[in-house]
Amino acid sequence: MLAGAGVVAAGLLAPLHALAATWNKEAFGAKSAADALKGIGAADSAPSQDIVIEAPEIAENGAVVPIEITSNVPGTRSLAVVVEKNPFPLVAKFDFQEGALPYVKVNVKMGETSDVRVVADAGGKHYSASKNIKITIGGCGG
Amino acid sequence: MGLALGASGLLAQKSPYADYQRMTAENAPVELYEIQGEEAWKKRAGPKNVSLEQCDLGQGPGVLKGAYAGLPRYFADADRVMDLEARLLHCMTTLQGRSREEATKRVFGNADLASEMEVLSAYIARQSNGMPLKPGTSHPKEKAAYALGQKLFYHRAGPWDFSCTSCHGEEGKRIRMSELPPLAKPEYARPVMATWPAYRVSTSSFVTLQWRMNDCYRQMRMPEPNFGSEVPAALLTFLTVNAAGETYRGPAIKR
Amino acid sequence: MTRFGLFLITLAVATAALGQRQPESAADSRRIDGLLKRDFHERGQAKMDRVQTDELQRACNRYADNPPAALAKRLEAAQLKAIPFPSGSLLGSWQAGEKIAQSGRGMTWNDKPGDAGGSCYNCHEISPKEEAHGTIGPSLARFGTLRGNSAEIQRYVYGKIYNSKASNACSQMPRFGHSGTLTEQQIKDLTALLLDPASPVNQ
Amino acid sequence: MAGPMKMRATSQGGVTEIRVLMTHPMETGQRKDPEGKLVPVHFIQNVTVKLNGKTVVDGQISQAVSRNPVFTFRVKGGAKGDKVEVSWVDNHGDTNQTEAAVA
Repeated sequence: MLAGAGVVAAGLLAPLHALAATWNKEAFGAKSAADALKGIGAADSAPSQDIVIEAPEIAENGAVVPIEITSNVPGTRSLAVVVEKNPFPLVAKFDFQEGALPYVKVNVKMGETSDVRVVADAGGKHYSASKNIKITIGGCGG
Repeated sequence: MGLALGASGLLAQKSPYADYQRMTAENAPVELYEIQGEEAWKKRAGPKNVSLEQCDLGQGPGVLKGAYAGLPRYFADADRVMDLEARLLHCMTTLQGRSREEATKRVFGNADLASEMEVLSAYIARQSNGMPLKPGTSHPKEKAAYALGQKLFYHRAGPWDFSCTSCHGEEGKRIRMSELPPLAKPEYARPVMATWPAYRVSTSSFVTLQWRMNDCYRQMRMPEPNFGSEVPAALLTFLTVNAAGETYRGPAIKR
Repeated sequence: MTRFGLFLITLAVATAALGQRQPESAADSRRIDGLLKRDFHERGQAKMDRVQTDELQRACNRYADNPPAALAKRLEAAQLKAIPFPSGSLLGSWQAGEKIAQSGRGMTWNDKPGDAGGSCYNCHEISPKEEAHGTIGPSLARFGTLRGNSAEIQRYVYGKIYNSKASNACSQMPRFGHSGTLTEQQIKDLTALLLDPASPVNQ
Repeated sequence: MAGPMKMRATSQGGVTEIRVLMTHPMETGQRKDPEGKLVPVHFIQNVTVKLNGKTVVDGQISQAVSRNPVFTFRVKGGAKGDKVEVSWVDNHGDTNQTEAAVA
């Protein structure tokens, strides 16, 4: 009815996307968490308490799972989000620069109960933390 | 559907999903529907080619502030109690001259495309955020609507002998993993009625109270209620008056 | 004291009574049946005859789900008499029963006639493997282990699923056979799910 | 085809919080339409956030981000009136972008 209307675009902006990092096809196509992390050069990472994952312990539906990530590891330049049990575990990777804080809040999809792992890259070394989120199927199927 | 700390300070039973609902509500794309709703409110339509901006939702023609929090209520021009969507339909047929058939052709949308009623509900409900629910209770027809809604809530019919209380009847009881609140009790009705209409996470679509009445009767294995008719308006009067006084904090999220 | 504050107080006082169930008189029943006829329309297999209440529903509405004992007995007996018990074993396949118990489909306007499950897990704990079960009905865990699977208990379970109102006039459990939702074979499969020693319910 | 996109940037205590909502189906390629046909994979791949013309967040995302994505980012600095621009590109090459002044 109204899709397509109201594109909130102001003026003709330089094509921003031309400057973006190329989409890491290999890492996002990986079917295991290990391969996905290898694909972003984070094959091994040290566990760290300084990565805070704010997320519900149990979600009423796996289509929308809110996750808030803060890295207190000094010098964090990027954060990657991996849902171990998803068909394609790598969910997102954010590079931060020019004053951006290593923080992101986003809703992710989870196929089933799984660990959610966050990997931070600080000065070329990788640190990670993870949190288990239980997915239940609500509703009566009627 | 979890229970949140009602505005009345009553610490309702904390559902295991309370954190999920709080975080999801803070992070739901509801404003995308409000933007489309503002456009729909201002868009000329129908044979009379006028917008809905002169529609009187109970606070005066075109007044949006607090209008949703004051519904359902009695409207003299239609001589009946109306909830938001029934009232919008009234304005579409009177102000815009649209046929009831055209205006109700697609009242429930989907994830790809919300319906006009859904985006209007999102935009209008936002204008009552933070205000106490204050549905009409003084007019005789408002009292009658409440009483009828109450009887309908307990009325068992259909092939499975269900009433609303078959699922919304007992505290602490679950259907599968969902704890459906006993909505006849004010402390349970408050957090529910304060958060409709809403973005439904399981279908990534925006849903309204007419849809909720429609889908409940579908799951009661009953025939389909006429959109905006008196039976759903009576039920919505019953539920909203039970929740009266609660601070409206929608549009929010539902499972 | 603002007018709205006053409104809240009168409301708070009234909330104790607010929302409480009131019996539905015969006049109410007639009026509501009429309103539902006026404000509903058929859709798919959900035809308009469904809004018309039957004698049992009217009694449960009239007496807020606990009719006087004599009336309850009469209603239960009438429902029991109408159950067509098949002869011989009432145990079907528990594997098929598990699927039927899991399915919440059936009888809605977007279901195809004949495509129905029992919605059992919506209200009951049944097999220990299923965590996402409801708690509105009693737990049926280890039902066969506790009660065996004699012809008599098979008949009780079959009858309960076919028409729960034959043993409890205003039970919240639908009359799955009486309403035409489940077939004789489906009810036998569910009976097996509860009583067959090999069923996960009885491990 | 892009539906609405909304962004709000607010600065407080020297940190600018950028909240952006995007209309996008984020199709995984696993979902069936009402007729039972698989809906082809279709999702945003790059999200770019700029403050005063400089890229501050360069995001690569996948179909595992929920439909109608909502992101919140935080940037040190950024004062009232500064310009924030957010844009996305999806795997079909469609794009959308919006900009706003820091409130």
